[in-house]
Amino acid sequence: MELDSLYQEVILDHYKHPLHKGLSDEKSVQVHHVNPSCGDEITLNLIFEGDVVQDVTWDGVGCSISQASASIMSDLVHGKSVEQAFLALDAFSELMSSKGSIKGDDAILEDGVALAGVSKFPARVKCALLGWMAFKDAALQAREKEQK
Amino acid sequence: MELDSLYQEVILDHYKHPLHKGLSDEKSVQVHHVNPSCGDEITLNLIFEGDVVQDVTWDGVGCSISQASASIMSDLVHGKSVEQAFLALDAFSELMSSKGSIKGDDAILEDGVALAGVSKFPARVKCALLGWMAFKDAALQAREKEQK
Amino acid sequence: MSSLDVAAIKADFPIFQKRMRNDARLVYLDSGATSQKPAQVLEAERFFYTHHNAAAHRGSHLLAEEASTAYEGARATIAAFIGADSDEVIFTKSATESINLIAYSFSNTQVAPFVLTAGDEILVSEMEHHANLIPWQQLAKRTGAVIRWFSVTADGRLDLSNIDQLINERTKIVAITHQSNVLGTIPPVALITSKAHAVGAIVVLDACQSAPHFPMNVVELDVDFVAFSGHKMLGPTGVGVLWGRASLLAKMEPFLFGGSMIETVTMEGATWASAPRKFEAGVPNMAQAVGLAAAIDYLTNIGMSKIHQHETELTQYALDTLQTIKGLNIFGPLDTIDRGGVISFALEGIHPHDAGQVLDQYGVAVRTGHHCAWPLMRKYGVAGTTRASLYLYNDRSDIDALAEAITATQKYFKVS
Amino acid sequence: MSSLDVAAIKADFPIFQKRMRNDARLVYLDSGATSQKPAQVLEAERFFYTHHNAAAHRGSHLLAEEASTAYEGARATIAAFIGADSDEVIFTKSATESINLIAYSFSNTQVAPFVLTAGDEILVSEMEHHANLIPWQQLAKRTGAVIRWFSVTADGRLDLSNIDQLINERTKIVAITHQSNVLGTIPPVALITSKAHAVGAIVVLDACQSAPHFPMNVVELDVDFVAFSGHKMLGPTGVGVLWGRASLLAKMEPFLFGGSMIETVTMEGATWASAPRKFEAGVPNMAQAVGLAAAIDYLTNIGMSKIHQHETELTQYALDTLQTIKGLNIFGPLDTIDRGGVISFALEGIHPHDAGQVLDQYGVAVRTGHHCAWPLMRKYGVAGTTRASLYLYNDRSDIDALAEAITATQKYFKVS
Ligand SMILES: Cc1ncc(COP(=O)(O)O)c(C=O)c1O
Ligand SMILES: Cc1ncc(COP(=O)(O)O)c(C=O)c1O
Repeated sequence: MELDSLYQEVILDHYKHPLHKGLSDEKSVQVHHVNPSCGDEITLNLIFEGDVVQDVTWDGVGCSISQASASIMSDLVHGKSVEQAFLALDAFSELMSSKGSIKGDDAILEDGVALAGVSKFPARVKCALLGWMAFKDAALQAREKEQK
Repeated sequence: MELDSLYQEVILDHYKHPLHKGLSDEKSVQVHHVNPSCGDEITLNLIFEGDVVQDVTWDGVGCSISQASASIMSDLVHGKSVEQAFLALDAFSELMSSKGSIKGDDAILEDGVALAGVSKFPARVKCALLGWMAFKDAALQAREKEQK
Repeated sequence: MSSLDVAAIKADFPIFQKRMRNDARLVYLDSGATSQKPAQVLEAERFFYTHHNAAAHRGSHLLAEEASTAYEGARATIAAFIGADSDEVIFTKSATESINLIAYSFSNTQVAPFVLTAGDEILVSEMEHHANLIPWQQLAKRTGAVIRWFSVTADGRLDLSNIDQLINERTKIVAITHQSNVLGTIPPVALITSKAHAVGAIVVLDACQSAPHFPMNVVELDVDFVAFSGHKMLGPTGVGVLWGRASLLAKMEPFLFGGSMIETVTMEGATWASAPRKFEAGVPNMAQAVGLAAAIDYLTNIGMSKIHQHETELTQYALDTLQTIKGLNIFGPLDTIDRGGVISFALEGIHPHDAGQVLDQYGVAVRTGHHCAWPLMRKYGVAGTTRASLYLYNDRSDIDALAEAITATQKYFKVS
Repeated sequence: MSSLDVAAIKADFPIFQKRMRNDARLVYLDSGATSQKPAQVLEAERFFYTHHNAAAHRGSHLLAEEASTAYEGARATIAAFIGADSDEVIFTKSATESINLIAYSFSNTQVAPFVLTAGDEILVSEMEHHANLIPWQQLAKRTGAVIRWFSVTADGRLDLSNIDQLINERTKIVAITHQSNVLGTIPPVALITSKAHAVGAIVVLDACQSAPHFPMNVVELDVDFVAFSGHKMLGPTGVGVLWGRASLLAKMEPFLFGGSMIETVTMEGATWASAPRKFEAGVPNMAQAVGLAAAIDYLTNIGMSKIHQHETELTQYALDTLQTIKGLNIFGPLDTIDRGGVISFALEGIHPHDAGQVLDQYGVAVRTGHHCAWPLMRKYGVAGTTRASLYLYNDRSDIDALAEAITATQKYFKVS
């Protein structure tokens, strides 16, 4: 079934056992993002040290795609420099807008390539991007803070 | 040509030689009406004595139908009681909404029956009614004034 | 046994010939969002364009005359459908515009009952669609008025326990839905209206989910304004209706300004035509009005009472069927008393968005999410629901298909 | 020789098969009011309804996905047509709504450059359509701002002699037509815009009569807002466009409130989605947007430059032809420099309404009256004009038919 390309086993695993879910007490920045068309929400805590993502934790409600994607993202950026994290973010955005034409580089995206199938379901792309956009927002805010 | 039912000789005569056109100095009531869709305008002076239309004069710009109709109306109501004038007005309104199905009673409407053809051209009905509606408005205002 | 010949009706709707994913047939259970269109409506629009297209009320030529006649004829059809006078029927682009029109006209008009001052109250309910909530929040913001609301009970009814506090001498507007687009609940409009009128408040009825589904008469309803959308009642997109009581429309200032709504214009100012014209600035959505009239003809040919009866029977069947599914919980009334054919539910362990996605694989089209009624979602503590909404072209086979697909969804996500 | 194959074009428009009064062919010279529609546009609308109809952005099922793709695809088509980004293109119901949207957003927005205070100036011209005049009068009324205007010269051009007084540091908005719908005049938009921007004013361009007729690029124009209607450019009724500079749209508060324009909603308040979504409340006019995109595809397939060239040649021919008629006086420029295919004229001794009526007997459809530009009529001291307006489906035979019918009209009323 076409559906299996969307709901890969990896995704359902992350959905049932999300990584880094549950907000840390400390944070450099906290952001709250919603998906206005379906009501899904995510709160994300980012801890920065120098230029390195020390920790990302999150909480929220959402569908399997948005939850799994947030889980994968938070694990992926953990311990990376902002530059590296943004490279992954760009790769993931490209994958999501590919309409199924590319597979994604698993050296960069790791479990994230399991979400490749989402790009064939335009209405779900926003679900997959929710956590990533929250991270992006948080990272930009954190950087701005530091420069002040 | 279908058109001849609209532009009867009588109408073109009234258009070229309108009756009671040119405003009287005195008046019981003056009203100004416009046809917002084409910009035609009429100003109408009414002189009432008791319950009788002593004089109706008018001025304005408009197409042959509106000018002829105002001319016919002003001549028709002249010297009539309000009751009689309103009877004619009702008969004329009925004629205008008849879509060509009736001819109009020339005992009541006199030259007004020449406008029967207008009712087949819905966009022109408003032209034919402009003067009559101005008269109606003026008569109602005059009556109200008297009752005060 | 249904009172409608659904097979014959379905044959009028070309979209049902389309094959969905996996070659499934279309099981369309999303009429609450928008309805499908019969060929008769598409043909009426096309005929307008190919035979009468011109700017209504703006020319003396034959096409302009015919366009005007078609457009005003559409108005008369809609007026008859709701028991109104033609001059009380205003064409808008949508119910959303209709409601915004009233809210802005309140700001623009300086005579009673349109003047709101600080401390005045606008009463809505917790089950309103955003379209019947945010325009009032904004009006409140502009005027200093306060938004108050009826709560919703656990079983999806309006909580009327504090109605006499909620409707008081400060209440100026009561804006209420005629049927919830999430729960199917039909609030007690007559009761609310009589109490509102007793304190001099204006009653605005959001009839988006009622006008398509059961007979409606504005005189019997006795409310002051009614708003609904064409696209939810077999009509084209891009057309809505606002009905208003003539005496109020006469006092109300316009909302949109431009051509065709004026009496006279100078560089410094303008005066207005009378209703409904003064509320319809610009070249109107003529083809859509004509299409909506064709939709209404289609509905009245079948009969609104029969449609209502059909939907009530089908709703009961759906409620019964869905309740046999383990792990499925229905939001809202479980009977068909004061309730229409909109059924929201949750599947334990499955997010609505995921449920909708799997249902789609079986050709079952439902809506998932907050349904533009976010406060109601918060009330129930959920991010969204899955919603099946019924119309005249649905029958038991559609409900059965829904139930089967739900079971398959539960299997897919291994929650059963 | 025309650069367009008008016969082939005409064959695309089903309405030209219709017979008019007295079995005359349709000589349609009223495209300035609304254009006719090619079969391609009607088919695109129909295809949307029969294959993709669902509420865009509101469901996870296949039809909703397809409806969203179709609707957003239409936005991209329109954006490309005017050289804009998709996110800067807002679908409205009409140019009238587009302009009102800006005017109301000025009232709703509390940050510069949207704040108007008493004594601020809004500059328009004496040749504006009511749609680009009355919304500004009303905004002025709400804020205490003052309306000022460019006069029109006897030969139908903007009087620029006092431009440096008119555009001054109090000027906050300059709202100007891209082409007069009465005279055909094209004002010097580049000059006006550069002077307006020099004082920090916002420039709103009414492109109703330009977007359908010549190539347009919002980056080159350098204005801040552009409004136009679909129905005047081969598209359906009930759809208009507002283009706005992204940086301004980002700051602007919404106009209509309801579903799909929100970010979050509680009973007490709401926050907004980003542009263009925040300006499109409610289920959108999807089929009309799709139809408009098909119209634009049709126009660009032919080529806007070729259309413009064709119309310019035809306008010259019409000006030449009409000037040979005794007792006919043209309002506006007599050459085709900075002038489009809209020709207003008076016939001595014949009221425009009567002229239009007789022309109609010959199948010649023109518009008569004030053309929603009443102040301009006052300027010329007339109650109205007779107006012929051209488009890509017109050719010399239409002009000849007009001229013959005019002569017949003069005979009928015995003025020649
Ligand atoms: C110059 C101009 N501006 C604005 C409008 C208003 O357009 P619409 O009526 O489609 O909103 C028109 C057409 O009527 C026009 O010609
Ligand atoms: C109850 C209710 N009110 C208002 C609306 C708004 O209607 P539209 O989006 O057609 O303007 C809807 C539908 O979306 C609705 O269901």
